[in-house]
Amino acid sequence: MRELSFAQALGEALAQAMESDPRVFIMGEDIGTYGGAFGVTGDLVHRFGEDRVIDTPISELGAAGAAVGAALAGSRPILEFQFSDFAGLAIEQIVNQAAKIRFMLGGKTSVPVVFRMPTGSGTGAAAQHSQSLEAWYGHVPGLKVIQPSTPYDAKGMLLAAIEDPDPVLIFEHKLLYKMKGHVPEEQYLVPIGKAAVLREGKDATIVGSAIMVHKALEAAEILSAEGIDIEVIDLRSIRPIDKATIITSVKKTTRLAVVYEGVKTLGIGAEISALIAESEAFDYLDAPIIRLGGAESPIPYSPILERAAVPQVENIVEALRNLVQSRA
Amino acid sequence: MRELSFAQALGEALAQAMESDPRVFIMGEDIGTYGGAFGVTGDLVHRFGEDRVIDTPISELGAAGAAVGAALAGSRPILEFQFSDFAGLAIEQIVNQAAKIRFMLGGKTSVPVVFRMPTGSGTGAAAQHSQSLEAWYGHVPGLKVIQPSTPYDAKGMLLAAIEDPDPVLIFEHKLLYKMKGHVPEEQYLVPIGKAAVLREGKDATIVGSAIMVHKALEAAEILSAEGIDIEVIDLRSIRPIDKATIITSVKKTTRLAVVYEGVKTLGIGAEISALIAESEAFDYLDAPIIRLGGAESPIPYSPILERAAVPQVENIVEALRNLVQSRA
Amino acid sequence: MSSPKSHQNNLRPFYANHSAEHLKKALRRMHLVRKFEETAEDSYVRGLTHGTMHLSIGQEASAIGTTMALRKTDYITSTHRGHGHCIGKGAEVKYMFAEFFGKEEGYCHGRGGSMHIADPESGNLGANGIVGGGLPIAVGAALAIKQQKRDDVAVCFFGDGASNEGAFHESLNMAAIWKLPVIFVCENNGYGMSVSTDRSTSVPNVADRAPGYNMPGVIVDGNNIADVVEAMMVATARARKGEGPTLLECKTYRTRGHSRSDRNKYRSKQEIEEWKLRDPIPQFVNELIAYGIIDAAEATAIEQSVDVEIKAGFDFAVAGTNPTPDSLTRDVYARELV
Amino acid sequence: MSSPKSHQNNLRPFYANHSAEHLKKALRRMHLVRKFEETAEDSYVRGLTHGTMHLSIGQEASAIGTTMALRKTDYITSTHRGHGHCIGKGAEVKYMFAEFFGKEEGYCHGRGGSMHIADPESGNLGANGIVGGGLPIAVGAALAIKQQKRDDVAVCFFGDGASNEGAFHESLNMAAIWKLPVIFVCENNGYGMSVSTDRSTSVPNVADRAPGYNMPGVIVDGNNIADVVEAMMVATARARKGEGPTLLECKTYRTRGHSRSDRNKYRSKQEIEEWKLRDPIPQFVNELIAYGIIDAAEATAIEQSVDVEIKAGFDFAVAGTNPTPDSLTRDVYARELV
Ligand SMILES: Cc1ncc(C[n+]2csc(CCOP(=O)(O)OP(=O)(O)O)c2C)c(N)n1
Ligand SMILES: Cc1ncc(C[n+]2csc(CCOP(=O)(O)OP(=O)(O)O)c2C)c(N)n1
Ligand SMILES: [Mg+2]
Ligand SMILES: [Mg+2]
Repeated sequence: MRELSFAQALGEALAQAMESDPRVFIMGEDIGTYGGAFGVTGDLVHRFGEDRVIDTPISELGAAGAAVGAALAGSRPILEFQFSDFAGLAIEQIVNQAAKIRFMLGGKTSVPVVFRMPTGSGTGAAAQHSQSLEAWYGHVPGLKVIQPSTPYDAKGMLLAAIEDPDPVLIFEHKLLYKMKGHVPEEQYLVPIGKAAVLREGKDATIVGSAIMVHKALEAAEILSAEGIDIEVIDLRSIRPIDKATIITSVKKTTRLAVVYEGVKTLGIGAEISALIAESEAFDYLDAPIIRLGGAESPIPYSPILERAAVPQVENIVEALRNLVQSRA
Repeated sequence: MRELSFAQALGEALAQAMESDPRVFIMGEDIGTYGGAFGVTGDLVHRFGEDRVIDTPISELGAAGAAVGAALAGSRPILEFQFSDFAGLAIEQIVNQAAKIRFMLGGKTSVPVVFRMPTGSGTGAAAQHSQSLEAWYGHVPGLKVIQPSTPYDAKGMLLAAIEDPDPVLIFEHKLLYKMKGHVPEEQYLVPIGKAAVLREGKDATIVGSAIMVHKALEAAEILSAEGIDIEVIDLRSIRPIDKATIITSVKKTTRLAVVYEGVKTLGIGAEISALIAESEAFDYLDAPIIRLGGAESPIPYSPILERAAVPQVENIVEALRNLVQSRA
Repeated sequence: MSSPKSHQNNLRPFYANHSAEHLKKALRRMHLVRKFEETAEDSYVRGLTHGTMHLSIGQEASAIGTTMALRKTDYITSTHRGHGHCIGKGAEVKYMFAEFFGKEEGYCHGRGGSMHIADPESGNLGANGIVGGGLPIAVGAALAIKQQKRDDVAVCFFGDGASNEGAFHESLNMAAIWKLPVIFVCENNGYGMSVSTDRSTSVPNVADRAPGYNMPGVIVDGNNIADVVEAMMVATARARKGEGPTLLECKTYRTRGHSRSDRNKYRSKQEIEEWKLRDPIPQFVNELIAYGIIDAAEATAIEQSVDVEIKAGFDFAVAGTNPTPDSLTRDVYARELV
Repeated sequence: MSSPKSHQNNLRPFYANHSAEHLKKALRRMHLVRKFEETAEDSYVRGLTHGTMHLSIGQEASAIGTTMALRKTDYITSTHRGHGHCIGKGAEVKYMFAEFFGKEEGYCHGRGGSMHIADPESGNLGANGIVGGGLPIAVGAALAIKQQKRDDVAVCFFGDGASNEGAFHESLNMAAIWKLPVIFVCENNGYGMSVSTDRSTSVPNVADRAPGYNMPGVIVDGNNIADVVEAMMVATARARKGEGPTLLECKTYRTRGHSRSDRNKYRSKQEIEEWKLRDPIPQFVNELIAYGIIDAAEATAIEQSVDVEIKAGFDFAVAGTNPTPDSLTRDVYARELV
């Protein structure tokens, strides 16, 4: 079984997409000779040349607009933001242009652009380099927003994003880049909009995404030793959200916890909780829906504080223990 | 009883703040001679001069950064975005700078800046001039986010925002600017972070904000004719959210509907629903928590479609009727 | 102007390089823009339409002159004041009116409205409600043109006010370092809404910023279509040859307010009147007559044929179909996933 | 340089206008910056700290020369490469080390770390993790200075790469039209991370863009502190007199990688070695000795006193207090509302 790191899986998706489709090209800051801040683009500039692997000036708004324009003119651009935090400078083009152009033109064009968004804390890079703002983009009709948690999904979801006719943002958690896992050599698509049940259980459901999926699985292992049987769902897609999979699970387990790194308030957990609270699964709930989200603060530099700012395995274990023990 | 329009109330707050505090000044596009796109700043430039009523170039990012810098240097800037949609160009300064500088500096400074955000649909201005993105900013620790629904609150909340030591975003729904109501002449503060129960009821609670508060009140009137008794809460503050007031109400009415104009998915209704679903009020709920939010599409130009894109009184009436009739 | 008849042999390039048909078509389009907007304005005033609208009345030479030099496969990115660009690139007024009236027959099926009317088929990548929004989009279109080894160009319209947006800076820099086939057309009408360029802009001319991007900066009388077209001929030739972008500044003026809510408090009646005397349409008509390309009768005939087209377009729009609420989310995604 | 001794009477302004004490303090601060960063780098390599770090080794003349011309009440906005600016504006290394080690004793109580170390007391409005983020903030600080009728200035540090951000354009334009007391100091070290200025920037010098904002654009040898200070003397005088902003470009070089993860694939060893020969610190030492302001012994003494301060600062930091998790949200709001 061939193993690749999450970063290598993304790089392979980019290479294969460029090989099989001449319209595809990538742009971003330091993605050429440097190989990308996180090494995703590696040596692609040597394989595909500077016309298809473009180092942009430090001009996020301009680069995003250029990607939108290239997509409108028949190319298939993939723009890497060095950190998703910097996409804020380009959000006008992502949200007011890419997401709306098709609609404003009555469906006569589409904007097949992919924005790559390195995300999350845990690297000691502090408040302006550690945010998880996927919830923002999930709030915007016209966009598709995905978040892989394994090397296998990283490749398949990025290829699906490149193949998709609409603008797609792929959130890549920085702590996952080095994670290794099985990745098939050939091209394959992991469909956008489908969650995955990674662990079956009957006592409670955890919905998580990106790095939190792995923490949830760890927590589930620990809890199973206590005889608590947790079902773990990898959300994978934030827009659209796979409502059906979550509802089915909650109807079975009757308890739900959502675990995410973004700030708790108005984060993705809010939407998942609300989806259940307004769904037919509501009647099956035997306990309040709990959310473990990021702290209500910017991400701090101090490792001690940084760790305290996002949910950790022990927090999940404790919260789920209480949730399951709470009265039926 | 003195009546002012919502826009006049805001203008009076600006004038009084500038009169009583020499540090206060306002900046924005066309707020001088033109008097502001929605007439809020009116003749202030003639009363306070061009040094305190500053027409900026069309440079949203620069203007927002200038406001942040002026606040750090001891002034009290108020920046008007002509439409809150354009704040996307400045979100880097609002979210990465204004919201985080105090934290990143260990609490040694603060950034007392106010961003005025004309918001919402209903004016036929289409997708790029009609958004309601308050949920985005509500997701950001370090910011305070408020949304008045009456001329009285508009003045009191803007004065509270100007007096507050932290960055505050005030979302002003464009359809409210012409609305008239009682506004005292003197300066007064409406505290940030407190919701208001505008109508007491026992059968169900509606939490709404801005224009939706008025639609909710209308719906409540119609429903009361049918013997359905609705409690209506004006959210007023999106960050922080007044959890206590909402929980108390839901424990009493056992049913909750959230009505908001922003896109339903990941909008403010998601957070309010999740707050209740994880709170002690959960056990009191006799029905699913319902959300009436904006459609999953950009705001269209056609008046017919534009009307269909946001909750209307009849939608609220019907939804609440079903909610109350749903099994106890 | 000394009687042109006298030197037919050394006619200026605009007249030397365009057939009478072509020149008449240009005049006709200027009338189309003018009358489209006058009619739109009138229906707004009569309460037949809602929303707002930005009229380019007085700026027609710039819109039609720049687009006259283009092919169908060339792209434009337009602005909130884009009716002229749209017609110049080949759109039909009937579908524009339909859009303006929010009908399914409109170019955007009623989703876009006045500020977003555009015909993608004709190479118009869209009007824009965001000042400066089209600048980097044009750069990207030019990047795609280059990657696809085409010799087309992308023309990017923007205003004097837009030149103070960061997007202007980032876009011109990228176009310059990558030698892209973009023509940045600044329609400088002296004001960004209510703020005059001397209050908002650190240099007297937007073109003065071109050296900062190592590209030619050209200033023309934007009310003189011949000047506009000749400058565009040079700029497009340069771009098609792969020699890079040009910044072309058309000095012009909008004789109407910025938008419907404008009370013109920031400028004098006199200034407006002076500019009305420099109306680009009569200027062009007189020149065409002076050059013997049309006579007064033909001038009238052209104008009348436009009146007919406008009337027909208006009627077409009024009779159009309203979108149904259930079609609201129809055009959000090219591939619906739920 | 021809022996300075010979013309003591027509000394260049830098030497003529600064006392020996002042000059020695400048040298001492250059050592402080260098040794602070070398020590920080070392502790990072030894795994004593986490995160990343951007070293300005090789750029000390620019950081110290620019800040030497400032008062305590003047402001600076700094960058991700800001240790030199921070020290130049008067910060103490012990609190900088403490921040670097994430301790409560640090300038930011451990919240900011290497990329955000700043001492607001000394007029440093903050380092910045966002390239170009400090540009408009400096403009705003200058606007406040003007409103408050002070004759202070705001110095805005940014890199060559940052000059391609829209924020650069918007900031210089605003500073120019409002004649604000800002000095835009571009520390041009030839690269924005891995991309050289000739690949990213449409003009050879960032200062070439100054005319587009109608302000003076000055280029100096950023490794020669005398050149830097003299240019700053002119720029600050101009600003304090209310004559407006200046764009000052200091040509320099970072001899270390961009950050910890840099493998220097984009530049040659030789280029790095050549620049090391132009190290600003020995240059300055030699000049001070040549001018007879210090002798070799004193030069060594200064360096040693810095070693002592660094060692003490390091020890202070290591012995510092770690923040407790419950203090996480302590510094988010000046007025907590829930
Ligand atoms: C980013 C952004 N800021 C502000 C506005 C509001 N606005 C619309 S047009 C306009 C003036 C634009 O001036 P200019 O670029 O000169 O174009 P003109 O209107 O003169 O044709 C303004 C401020 C907007 N639509 N988008
Ligand atoms: C808005 C933004 N874009 C990109 C980055 C990543 N980044 C950090 S420093 C840097 C290079 C900056 O180059 P320059 O302005 O020349 O400063 P230097 O590092 O050379 O001192 C980049 C791309 C960032 N921090 N912020
Ligand atoms: Mg203009
Ligand atoms: Mg640099």
